[in-house]
Amino acid sequence: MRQALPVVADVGARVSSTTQVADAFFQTRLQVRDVSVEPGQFVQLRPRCLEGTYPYLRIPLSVSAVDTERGLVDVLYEVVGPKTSALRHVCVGDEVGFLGPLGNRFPEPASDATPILVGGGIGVPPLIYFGTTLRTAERWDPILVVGARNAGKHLPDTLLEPASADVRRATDDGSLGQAGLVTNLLTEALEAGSAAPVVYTCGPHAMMAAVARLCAGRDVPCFASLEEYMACGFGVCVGCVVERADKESQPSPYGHYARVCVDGPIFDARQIAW
Amino acid sequence: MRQALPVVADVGARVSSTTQVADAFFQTRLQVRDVSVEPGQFVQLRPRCLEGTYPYLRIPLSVSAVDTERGLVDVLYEVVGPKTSALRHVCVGDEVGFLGPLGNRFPEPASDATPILVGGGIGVPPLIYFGTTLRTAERWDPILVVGARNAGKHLPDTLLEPASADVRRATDDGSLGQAGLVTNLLTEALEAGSAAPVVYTCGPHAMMAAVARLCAGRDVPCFASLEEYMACGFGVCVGCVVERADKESQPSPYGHYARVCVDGPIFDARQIAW
Amino acid sequence: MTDLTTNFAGIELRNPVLLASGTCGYGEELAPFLDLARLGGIVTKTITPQPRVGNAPPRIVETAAGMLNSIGLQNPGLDGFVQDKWPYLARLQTEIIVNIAAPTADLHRDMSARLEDVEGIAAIEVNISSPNMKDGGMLFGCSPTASREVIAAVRSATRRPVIAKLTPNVTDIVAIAHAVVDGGADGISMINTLLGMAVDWRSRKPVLGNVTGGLSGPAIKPVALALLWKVRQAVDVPIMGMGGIATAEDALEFLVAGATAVQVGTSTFVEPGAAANIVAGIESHCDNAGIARVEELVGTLRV
Amino acid sequence: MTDLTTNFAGIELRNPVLLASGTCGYGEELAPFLDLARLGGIVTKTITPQPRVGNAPPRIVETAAGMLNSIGLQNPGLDGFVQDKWPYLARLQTEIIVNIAAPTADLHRDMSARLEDVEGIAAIEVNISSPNMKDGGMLFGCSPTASREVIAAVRSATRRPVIAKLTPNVTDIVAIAHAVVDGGADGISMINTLLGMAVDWRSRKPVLGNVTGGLSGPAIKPVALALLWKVRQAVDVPIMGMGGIATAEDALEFLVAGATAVQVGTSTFVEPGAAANIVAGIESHCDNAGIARVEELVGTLRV
Ligand SMILES: Cc1cc2nc3c(=O)[nH]c(=O)nc-3n(C[C@H](O)[C@H](O)[C@H](O)COP(=O)(O)OP(=O)(O)OC[C@H]3O[C@@H](n4cnc5c(N)ncnc54)[C@H](O)[C@@H]3O)c2cc1C
Ligand SMILES: Cc1cc2nc3c(=O)[nH]c(=O)nc-3n(C[C@H](O)[C@H](O)[C@H](O)COP(=O)(O)OP(=O)(O)OC[C@H]3O[C@@H](n4cnc5c(N)ncnc54)[C@H](O)[C@@H]3O)c2cc1C
Ligand SMILES: Cc1cc2nc3c(=O)[nH]c(=O)nc-3n(C[C@H](O)[C@H](O)[C@H](O)COP(=O)(O)O)c2cc1C
Ligand SMILES: Cc1cc2nc3c(=O)[nH]c(=O)nc-3n(C[C@H](O)[C@H](O)[C@H](O)COP(=O)(O)O)c2cc1C
Ligand code: FES
Ligand code: FES
Repeated sequence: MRQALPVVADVGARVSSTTQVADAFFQTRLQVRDVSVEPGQFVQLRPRCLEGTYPYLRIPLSVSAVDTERGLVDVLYEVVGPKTSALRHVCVGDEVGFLGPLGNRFPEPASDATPILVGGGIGVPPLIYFGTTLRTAERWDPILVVGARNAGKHLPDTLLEPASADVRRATDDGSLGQAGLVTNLLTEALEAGSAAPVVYTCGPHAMMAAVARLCAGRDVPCFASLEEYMACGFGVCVGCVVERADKESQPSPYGHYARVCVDGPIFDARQIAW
Repeated sequence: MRQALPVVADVGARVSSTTQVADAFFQTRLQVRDVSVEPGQFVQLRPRCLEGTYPYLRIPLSVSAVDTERGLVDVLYEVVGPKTSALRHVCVGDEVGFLGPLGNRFPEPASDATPILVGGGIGVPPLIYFGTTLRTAERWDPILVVGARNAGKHLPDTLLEPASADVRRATDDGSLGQAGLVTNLLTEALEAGSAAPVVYTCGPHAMMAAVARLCAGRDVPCFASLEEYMACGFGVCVGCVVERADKESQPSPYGHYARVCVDGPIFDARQIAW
Repeated sequence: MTDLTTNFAGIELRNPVLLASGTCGYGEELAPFLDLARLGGIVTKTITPQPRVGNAPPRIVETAAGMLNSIGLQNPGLDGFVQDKWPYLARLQTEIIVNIAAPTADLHRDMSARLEDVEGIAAIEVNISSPNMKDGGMLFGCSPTASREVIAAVRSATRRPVIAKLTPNVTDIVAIAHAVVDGGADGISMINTLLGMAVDWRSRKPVLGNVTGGLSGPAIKPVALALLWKVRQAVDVPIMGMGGIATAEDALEFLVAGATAVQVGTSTFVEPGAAANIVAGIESHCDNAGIARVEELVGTLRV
Repeated sequence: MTDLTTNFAGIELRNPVLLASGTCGYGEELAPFLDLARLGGIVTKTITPQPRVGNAPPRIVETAAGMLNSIGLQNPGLDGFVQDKWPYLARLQTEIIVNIAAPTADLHRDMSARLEDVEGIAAIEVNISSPNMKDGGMLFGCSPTASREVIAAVRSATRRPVIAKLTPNVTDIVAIAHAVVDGGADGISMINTLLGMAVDWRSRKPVLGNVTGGLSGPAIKPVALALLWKVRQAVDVPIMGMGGIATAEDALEFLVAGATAVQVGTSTFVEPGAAANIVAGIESHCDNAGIARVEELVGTLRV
């Protein structure tokens, strides 16, 4: 499962645009030299306007698109607090600190597999990048299942289309797509009998736990991209841990916790104590 | 000496431009409704991009120009730390919190007086506004004496001209104007025998102390605009005090300290224990 | 609409938000910026038996997400307060808590006795926690015995609620809390500032004229919450929580952690209307969360 | 060019900047970001006699200009350290200080004795100050007697310099400093984190799995400087200062206030190369100020 990962760098990236793409969702495009990012990896950003000011820690964000030739990396984020708000307000042309790429990548599906990407909320961005690479490879036709509280929390089609020709949506309130949870849509997809389904999920913890349970029940492989509060993002603080399910079989001196930032963020869902 | 002061307000002001006017000096023009500011008063600014982030306290800045009709207030500042840097980086069109006007004003000179304005470093901005109002009143021809470490620390002529037709400069290193201290220029001006000179000064503490001493020695009235670290700017924290010279004659329960933000920033120089 | 009224040690507060001692003077300077009648109350700047001129400047300096102050209890003294400051305060439509400090337990008693004659004071807050007082304040608040004595002295001289204001600069704040309750405190307020210092390395000098000062502002909120929660579990008297409160959410965190009411300090300097905005914010957050009475929230932290 | 070499309790440091315990692991994770040989040294993450899995997550949360952590001393234990971590550390061209903690004074002695056999350790730092250890750490560091006992136990088992790491969460840090010097400490490092808490008011739950945690980062710098200066005046052993150091100017403030060397903690998370940048910054500031040897600056604060 482990593939070679690009080298991490702590560099400056120039903001080439920031666009409001939905309700509280913004997309910032960063110009950064010689950085390659694999699908599922994330970066730690630090708006320079915050230097010498605080919030102190960086902003961990998944990468939602990469244009290697032009040296562009996109992040897609909801403005929820001071740091995301600061990022949104960085003027075009100004620099942000860019530490990355960090973490592991989504494992590539078997060539005959049907990838099903299940996302919710701010978990959708890494799936967009992953779906896009799958489609570009022209070997897979990923299904993208997306849930959100209401229509306003959904990303627009234009952002999702590069990742999947088969986007299915659910909203809690029925204001867009099917009313209800993404797990219903996932059940449907699995029951439709796609060949060798493999599920990749990223979103709120409760959603991923439900997806993991559902897959485990049907023996469908499932990979989840986890999120935890992060300080460093490169493994040194041991702050971002999650509990492993396989703790008995892992009498490692480090115990039964895995670091999301370097051991993940992507885990085989069966490894996690949901 | 006390004149009626405009009402204080805590409002939002829109940044209409930020220009680099010299070395590390920037001028930010703020669009703000219905605020009038008297010469010598200051404002406490809070870039909105700093809200929810820290530095926590506002930035006290003197007003360097006002266009009442168009509702424009200029501040002129050196970027010396995180807050002034943040102000400089506010995008045009974004809001900054604007608390003001604060403090007292430069007292108007007698109609037959010759105002001599003596400024150094970041003390020049309030003198620009004051000189401008004096010239606009067409009753006075203020002399403006400005000192700085070197040529790069001097403001350009275009900014000083509205305040005085007679600008005299000194630099510590002789790179512009006379080599040496502003006090030499002031001595010259006083010895040239202007009619009824009145000195107004704002700048580094040591400079103002020297100016005050010089004036006291010649019985020339002198008003100094002081600076202290400020928290509130409106008199409540009692943090920005300076020692009064007249402490014996002031057995006030509050002792011998005056608050720069409300009792000043402008004081008769003889009142201060330099 | 959520009921914001709060009973603190018998004092009926319009809402649980007060202005903290030393950050609102005696009310006057803030009146242009907010309607003090919209607050739960105000706690006046510490008064001492005699007037004090305060410490030499500089008295304040900004630090990361906070500030240091070494004002040094500049105040007009008890008589000056009663003559010059009280008449204005007495007219305000809000609860006035008078904060006192003195160099001995006896002087605390004398001050309290004298204040007994002043009509309209809601409670006495006893500052046994100022780091800027060389002859009292934190000197008392660092010792359970001295804390108990001072509070007992005040208790003996007043029928009003007595609130002991605690310092965070101690090993065992629970011991101090027990001591002040033993001494007769009806309530506790916490925290006063943390001891701090700023240095100018170029001049090799401390920034503050007084060398050290008290640290306040958002930087200290986590410390305040931890200590509040410890004290909440140990004593039964109500607590006024403070330390870095800047938003309604901050205030709600203190309520959940066990504060019956909160005080807003340093934030008032940055945003003179902060406390009123916090009241409005608490109301709308509680409304949205379907909370009928704000008092329901107090001490609901589940660990 | 300013001479940055620093003698700390007999240890010859290339410069006075080290990485703080718990913020640089055992060196490996940081190697991609900075040349560890450019630092004065690194202090390894606390090791305990047995491996520890650490506390339940969440273990960290950001606060104003700082963060709370409740890692809980996750570590591979003494044997795991010696077998798995030491070989890498031993090859680094920088001084390695090993930080230890244990539930009893005897176990501290045993650990120190065992480490005596490991070639190349520059000093032992004794963590009597962790707020995240329920069976040691701050429990010792809050009591002069217990502090003295633990340090004396370590002292009796090692010929290496012993550095006692102090907690700020005490009433009288000078008493603790005297106690560790009595116990035989060759140096002091300070400060460990301040006790703190974060609350999620909506869920009525503490944010950290462990309820409380330790506050670090720029928010605590003023507290660290004040306590450092107090201890500097009271004892003669050298002090490693830390708490919120993010820039070279911060580090210089600590030196002026009395630290012979400094440790950089939380800042490494934000800027993995922070410590190396601080070394470079100290050098250029001192050069510009015409300071021949950085040690000239130590304790030069004029009050
Ligand atoms: C590996 C990783 C990838 C991420 N990718 C994205 C992304 O692509 N798009 C996106 O919008 N966000 C993403 N996030 C979350 C994002 O980092 C946070 O929303 C952001 O840091 C919040 O900062 P703030 O100052 O704006 O808000 P804060 O005030 O810090 O937080 C606002 C709210 O979000 C919660 N929160 C903050 N950080 C986290 C976290 N790490 N995990 C769970 N809850 C948190 C807080 O508890 C609070 O309730 C990712 C996080 C991680 C760890
Ligand atoms: C009434 C008043 C009017 C002012 N008018 C102007 C003005 O017109 N133009 C201008 O450029 N600046 C002016 N200042 C100073 C300005 O407020 C500070 O430079 C600014 O707040 C620094 O913030 P910072 O975060 O950028 O830097 P910081 O990192 O806070 O400070 C950088 C350096 O400046 C020093 N400093 C900061 N604030 C003060 C202060 N109040 N007094 C003395 N030293 C200080 C610090 O000690 C430090 O050495 C004025 C200050 C006051 C009190
Ligand atoms: C400038 C200033 C002056 C203060 N003066 C007093 C005082 O006179 N008496 C007192 O009990 N507390 C005083 N305090 C402490 C505050 O009341 C409060 O306990 C502390 O600042 C923490 O709250 P905050 O972070 O909201 O400011 C003062 C605080 C500041 C910042
Ligand atoms: C995530 C984290 C883990 C820490 N772990 C330890 C530890 O294991 N042992 C120890 O003595 N100190 C530990 N500390 C405390 C630091 O070494 C340091 O004393 C403190 O963080 C203050 O410095 P700073 O503000 O530069 O981080 C830890 C701090 C952090 C933030
Ligand atoms: S965020 Fe520091 S180890 Fe993962
Ligand atoms: S700044 Fe608060 S009284 Fe002047």
